[in-house]
Amino acid sequence: MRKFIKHNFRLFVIASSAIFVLMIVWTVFGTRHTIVQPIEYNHKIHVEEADLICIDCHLSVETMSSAMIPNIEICQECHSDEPFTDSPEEIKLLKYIEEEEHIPWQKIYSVPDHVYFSHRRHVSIGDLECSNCHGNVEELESPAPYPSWEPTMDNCIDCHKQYKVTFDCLSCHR
Amino acid sequence: MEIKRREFLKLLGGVSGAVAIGTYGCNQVIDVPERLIELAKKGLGIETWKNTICGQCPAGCGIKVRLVDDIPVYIKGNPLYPVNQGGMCPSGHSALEVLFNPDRIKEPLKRIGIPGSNKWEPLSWEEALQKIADFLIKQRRNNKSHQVAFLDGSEQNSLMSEHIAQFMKAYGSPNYYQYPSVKNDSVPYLLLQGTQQIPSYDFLNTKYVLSFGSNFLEEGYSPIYYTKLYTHLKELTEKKRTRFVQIDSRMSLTAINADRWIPIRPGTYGALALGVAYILIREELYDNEFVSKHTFGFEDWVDNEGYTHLGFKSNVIGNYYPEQVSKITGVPGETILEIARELGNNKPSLVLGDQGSADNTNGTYSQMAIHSLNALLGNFGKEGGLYFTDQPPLAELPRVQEDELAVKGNSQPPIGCTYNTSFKIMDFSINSFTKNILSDNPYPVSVLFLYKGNPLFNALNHHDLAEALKKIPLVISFDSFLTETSEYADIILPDHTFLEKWDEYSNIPSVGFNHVGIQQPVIEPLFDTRNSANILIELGDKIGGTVSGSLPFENFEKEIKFRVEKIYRSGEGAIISEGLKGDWLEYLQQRGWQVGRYNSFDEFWKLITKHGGWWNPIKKEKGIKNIFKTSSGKFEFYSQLLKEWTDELVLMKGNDSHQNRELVLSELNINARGDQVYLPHYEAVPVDEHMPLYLTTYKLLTNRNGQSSNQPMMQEMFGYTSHQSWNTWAEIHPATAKDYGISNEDYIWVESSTGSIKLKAIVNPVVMPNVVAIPFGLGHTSFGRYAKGHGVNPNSVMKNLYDSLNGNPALQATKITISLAT
Amino acid sequence: MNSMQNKIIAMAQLVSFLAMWIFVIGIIIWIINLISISVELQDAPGVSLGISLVAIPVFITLACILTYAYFGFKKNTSNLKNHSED
Amino acid sequence: MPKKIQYENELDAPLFRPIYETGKGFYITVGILMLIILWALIMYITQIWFGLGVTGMNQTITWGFYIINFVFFIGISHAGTLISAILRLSRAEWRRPITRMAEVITAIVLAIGGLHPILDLGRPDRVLNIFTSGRLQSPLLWDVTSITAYFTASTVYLYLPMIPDIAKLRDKGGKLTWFYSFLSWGWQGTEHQKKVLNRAISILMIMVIPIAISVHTVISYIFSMTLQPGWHSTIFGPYFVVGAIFSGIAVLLILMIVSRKVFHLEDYLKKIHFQYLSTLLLIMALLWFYFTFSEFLTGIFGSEPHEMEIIHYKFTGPYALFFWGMLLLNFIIPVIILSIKRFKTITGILIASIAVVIGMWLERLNIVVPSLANPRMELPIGIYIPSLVEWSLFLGGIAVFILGFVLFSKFFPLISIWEIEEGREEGIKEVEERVHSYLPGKETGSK
Amino acid sequence: MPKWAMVIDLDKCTGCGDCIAACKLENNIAIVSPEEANDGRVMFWMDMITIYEGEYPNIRVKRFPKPCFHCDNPPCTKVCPVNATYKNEEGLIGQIYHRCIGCRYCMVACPYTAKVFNWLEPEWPDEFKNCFNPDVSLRMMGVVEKCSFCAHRLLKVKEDADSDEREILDNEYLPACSESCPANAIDFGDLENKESRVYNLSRSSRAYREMEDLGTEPKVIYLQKRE
Repeated sequence: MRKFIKHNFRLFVIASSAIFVLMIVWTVFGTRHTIVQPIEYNHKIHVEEADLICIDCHLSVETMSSAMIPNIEICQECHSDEPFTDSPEEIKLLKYIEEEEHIPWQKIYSVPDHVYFSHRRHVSIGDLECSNCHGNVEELESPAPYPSWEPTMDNCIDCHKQYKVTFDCLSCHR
Repeated sequence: MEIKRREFLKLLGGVSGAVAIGTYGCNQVIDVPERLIELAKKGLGIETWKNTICGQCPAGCGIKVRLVDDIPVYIKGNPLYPVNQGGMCPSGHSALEVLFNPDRIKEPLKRIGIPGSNKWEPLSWEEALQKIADFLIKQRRNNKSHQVAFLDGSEQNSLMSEHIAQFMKAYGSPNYYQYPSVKNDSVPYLLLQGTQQIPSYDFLNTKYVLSFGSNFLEEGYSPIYYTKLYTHLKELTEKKRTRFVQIDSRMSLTAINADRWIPIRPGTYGALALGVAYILIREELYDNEFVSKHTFGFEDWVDNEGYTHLGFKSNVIGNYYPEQVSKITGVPGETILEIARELGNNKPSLVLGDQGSADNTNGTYSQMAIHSLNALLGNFGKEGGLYFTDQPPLAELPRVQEDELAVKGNSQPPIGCTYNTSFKIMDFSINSFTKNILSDNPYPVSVLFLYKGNPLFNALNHHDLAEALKKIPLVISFDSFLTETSEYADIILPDHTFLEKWDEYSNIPSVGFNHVGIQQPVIEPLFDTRNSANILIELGDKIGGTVSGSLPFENFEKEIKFRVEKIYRSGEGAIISEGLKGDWLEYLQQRGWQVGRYNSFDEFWKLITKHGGWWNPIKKEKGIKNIFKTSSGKFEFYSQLLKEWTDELVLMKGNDSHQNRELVLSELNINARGDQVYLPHYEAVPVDEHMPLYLTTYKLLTNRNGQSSNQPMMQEMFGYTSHQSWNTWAEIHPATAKDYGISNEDYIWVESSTGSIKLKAIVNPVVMPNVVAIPFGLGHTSFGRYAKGHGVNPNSVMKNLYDSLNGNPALQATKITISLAT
Repeated sequence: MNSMQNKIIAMAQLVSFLAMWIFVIGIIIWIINLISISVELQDAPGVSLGISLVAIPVFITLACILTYAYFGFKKNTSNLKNHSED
Repeated sequence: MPKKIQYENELDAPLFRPIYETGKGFYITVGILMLIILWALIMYITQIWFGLGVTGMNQTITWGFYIINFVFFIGISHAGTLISAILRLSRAEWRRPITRMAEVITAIVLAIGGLHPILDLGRPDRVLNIFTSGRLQSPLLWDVTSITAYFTASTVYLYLPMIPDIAKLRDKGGKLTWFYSFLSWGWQGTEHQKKVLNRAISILMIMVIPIAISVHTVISYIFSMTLQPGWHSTIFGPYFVVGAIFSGIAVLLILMIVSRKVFHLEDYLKKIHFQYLSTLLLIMALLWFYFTFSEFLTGIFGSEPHEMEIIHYKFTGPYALFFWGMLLLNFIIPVIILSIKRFKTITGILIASIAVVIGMWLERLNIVVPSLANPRMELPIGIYIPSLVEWSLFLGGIAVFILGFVLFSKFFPLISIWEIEEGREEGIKEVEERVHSYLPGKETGSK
Repeated sequence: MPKWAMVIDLDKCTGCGDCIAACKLENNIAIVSPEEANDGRVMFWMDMITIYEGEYPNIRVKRFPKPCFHCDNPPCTKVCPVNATYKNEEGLIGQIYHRCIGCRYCMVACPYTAKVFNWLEPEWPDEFKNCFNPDVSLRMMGVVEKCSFCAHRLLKVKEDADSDEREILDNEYLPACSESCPANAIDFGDLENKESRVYNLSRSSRAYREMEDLGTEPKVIYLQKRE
């Protein structure tokens, strides 16, 4: 083996470096990089225990283009001073609330600014279920690390074709 | 084109490429309030609209600001607001570039360099105000309160001006001036009919409008209001349509939209008006009944001493026969005949005069001549004539309490007028103001407040003015930007932009009804700025005593509320809202129904701030008698007021001798003698040898008074009519251009006896031959990155000429010559 | 060694030859793809078809000519070898 | 130090010399050209970095040098293949020393010209959109296809007739033997191979001609498919083709003269060749003038206002100089030189050809810019001043062309050796027979 | 399917230029540096054309605003190599900035020179970045842009109409220029809808289109000045 390396050293170096580069490329592009939320929010418990539905917190889903990610203003309507559970996450939340600072949620579903996406259009006019795009969030015990459905143009078009709705450029691009 | 080809050949090296690489985009990084960016980033996109009043120009249009997540992103006209009814002008749209302008002053500044050096250091509000207050108190204690002057360049008749007046009066100084001053503009009306009010015109019911250089679609008091009127006219059916004839030496926006354009030599409008009068009189086309009943000095008349005085009629018949007039004006005799006959035969017909005819050394007399045509046509208090709006039922500010210091101060002669005693006709002349300051006559000025405006840029005597500003020990400027003028201030107290502040606008001149607009903040102040009104209140409190007593409001908003409450109680008019258009409102009121019942003032206030204003289209019936406040109670062709005041001046010289009278008249630059002085007549404009061409300037909608020059959008749009951006140009008639060997888009030197400027020539036949028309507004030497060093300022070559009767600058009087710049 | 080199060269020739074909086929696929798009968007499919009718045959003939030459030469060389052997 | 390759005793030694003997001149030229190309590259990078703003174009005149040069280069490319194909078809014996050069020009210039539209793109990074979502309806796509077709065709057409020569070089041995043997496709010069080769070539030359014509017609379509006055005319197709061949021949002549000097090919490129070609040039000049004339005639006769505006602008506007210059260089000079025997020397021809090349470039300028400078709407008349970047890229393009030619001459004979030999061996006999076959009387010679 | 069209009444239009400003503000149109402006690279989606007719002193100045005409038979979309500009079924000519490769063929093909090109990366001071209209995306260097009839407004209007199941009302969808024209000279609406103002105006005797002889069938209709 060593002999082999000695003999065609150059080849060895090239090969190994190539492999190394490949590995880096793999790690960077190969895997979806996951998003970590400030609070390990548990959808499941809120849906099942507190039997909430999506619109209870994502208020503007049916009325506006953006669904709105709820923040302390909404949380504190239920989570007043004493915690319901002994989960450390809720403690975190209460801390945010008492310090009246906003929870720095990370958006995981987002479209570029040259695309017009309206929840109202899709949910209240198009009668889509939230799960159509967001997967069954009710089952999630921790925030989704990455979108269950990538909002890319191809995906949009596929769905639009499938539902026989317009895929005129101007109906999304602005 | 010639030049360009040479360029093309020269540019084998391709300089332009290098340039393009070197300077691209206008990029600048300055700290923005973080919260704005944050809001903008992760906002929900919640959209709200707020109504307020536009402060870009004095026109006072109601605007509707679109806010997304509480950040203004778009501005459109307020469709309910009666003045502009949803209309807008370009500069209104660029208001956001004022609000977010990178060159705004963000905190109080103290000058450290020499005046004009533009070196500053920040200052805390407390420190600044204390400093000023101390100085003011000291002044007052030493009986020098009158040495405090206040120059208000806002030219807006908003509550602010009254507020300042109140403060100054209470403090004890007669030296509060507006510049440019609306009062000056109204001098002709004062002389002829004794009222200081600008008339409104009943366009909709008139058949024929003859406008003497009145560029009401572009430079008028409220262009958009007139544009709306114009549109209404266009909507009328063919036969009812009003015919516009525009007399102007340049084809202004109004002239373009008029049915006929009659070019005229600058400064000779008065002559033409009298020429028209000649025909009207000769052909008996004038309203005999009105003239005989309600005018004074038409026929020759005999006074108490038995002297016979020259009457308007014989003056006109004697001196203004068509041939003569056409020699003066360059308007062919038959044209004069035509317009006069049209004027006389399609009554009701209106005559307007402004800008073109007013901005000259003989402005007042020209305006008098023009206005006297309205008298000949009997256009007073009748359909399709002109009328005067009533005052809105706003509460007067509480009576000023004057302690003896104030009384003493106020009794001092104001220094803003010609002569050391006030020449009552004129409100303010920046020329005399400067002279008096420089000569400490009758007393020095120790404090000068500057509110808005930019006199150093606008005035024709900017060199002297600069000197004067240097001379004054303490100059305080309330301004949101560093203008040419505020560079000379010692302390700058940054004001809010109009989108951040409270104010109240009422009755824009020449707008045909009684209205009040509420200007309110649409966004929290971006920087550490304050509303100047509140600063005055604060200063008053610091000075204490009667001064604070005269402004008994904790802030300006309260003051406005106090004023508006009276409207609520009077129950007149209505808050603007859908469906309450003029005639419907009238109908309701004739039925004696109270329009809009509000249970409480709070409700009223909520509504008026929501909708943006209040109005009352119904004119109180007042007989012709009440229109004329002259001593004769009539329309005076022969202005007894003018006589009276000139006599006073003569007496001031000593005794009423011939040479004293001569002296006074020559000081007033009046060439006429005898009774003609008091009659509308044509005063020859000053001639200037070897300066063969006339220079006329005009203001574009994109940039009135050069105050939009710091807004890139307006700079780019500045010459949208001739596709000139960021640049001033000169319009020249092809014939003239040919004489001087100038072709389109060449660069030329415009030279007067006071200086010369280089600018691009646009050759097209929309100016009359021998006239060079240059738009005013560019050529700033300060005023932020977007204004500085773009274009040229035509006023910088103008001779320091003024209409000595009303003190207005003579913008059309300078003679020039041009040459091809190589 | 020499034979080795010859092999490599022959290989290279074959590869370049195939590359040529891939190129031509690629272009044809591209054109067809564009046609399908235009049909889908109802965006003047006729025109696209017209163009393709001209373009595709040209490329194919070119490819064919090369193929013909390629194999033409080859065939002959093999004959030569046979001659030399016997 | 490899062993010296023997070629001196060859009959066509002069044709081998440039390949086996490299002088200092070669390295200097290559060096200079490389520098120019590098500079052009830098300029292009600046353009990509700052955007097309670094060019002299503006909102009214949105097409400038890049499109002009695009048309110009593609035009030149017509020289070769078309001419050689026509000559081959017409069995013109004097073609033998010319064809190779002509074809080389085509191949190289076409590559350069074909890339110009990419220089012109505002977003070259998105050029792949053409493949993912192109529209064949757009004349630009027609170009893409037709130019690729023409490029492949002409390279093949250059390559196939070269195989025997490559084989010759291979047999000479030397460092590059492997390279030559790779390219020579095992050519042994057997009868069968000859037959195959000749058949292939004859098919090619028949199909190359229509392609060549179509390419330039299509390029003219870019303009004539729009509604712009001065462009929207049916004459454009043939007009462009004529112009193309015109400029092509000029360039061919220049190169022939230059390489004749540089490589001492006087013995191969005889005066007669130049005579013939320059006569062709003269004909083209006349033809070109005729087309130009008729184009303007239609415009002026119809005198549609916008059309007239532009014609007037061309005659008197800021570009008038270039218009009249074009007429001078494209028509007057060549006609005078080429029609008067005394001037029709090699130098005379060289001058004429250079004039024509410049003139044709100006013609492209006069087609592209004035029409854009005068928008139909009453907008201010635009002015176009090319920037440093544009000039550099133009220079770069030319440099690439010359470099390509030089390098080619380094590796392959500029004159087809085997065809010359063929000429010596069979040509004369064959011609004789052919001439006989033209003449009356019974068939002689042909069995 | 509606067919959006604009009617500009030149009898009312005073040429005040407000439409230009409104348009620039609404659509976040870049403001180029003065040097660029001098090179003739100013970007107006709505431009003002001025024509001088007649002899001095009886000159008639014809001044009219010029948006993109959204032709029914557009020359620009035909030549686009990548579908970046196209005509949708409501007759709007769309310009998709992220598809555009910047070949500027459409600009060349447009007889009305209605399109403008981003010669350099558009830049603003950070302050002005606050007051962008969030409904309109910013363009990038090297793409063509043009008047869109404020199509982004249509998106919202449509949404409102759909959510309370009704047709789009007349004058509900207005571009910025038409909305804020002080002379009410610019009308906008649906040509298919027989009740719409636009439909009626377009049939008036004064109606004409720019360069009808080209057969581009503009959907911007001008009404001649009354004499």
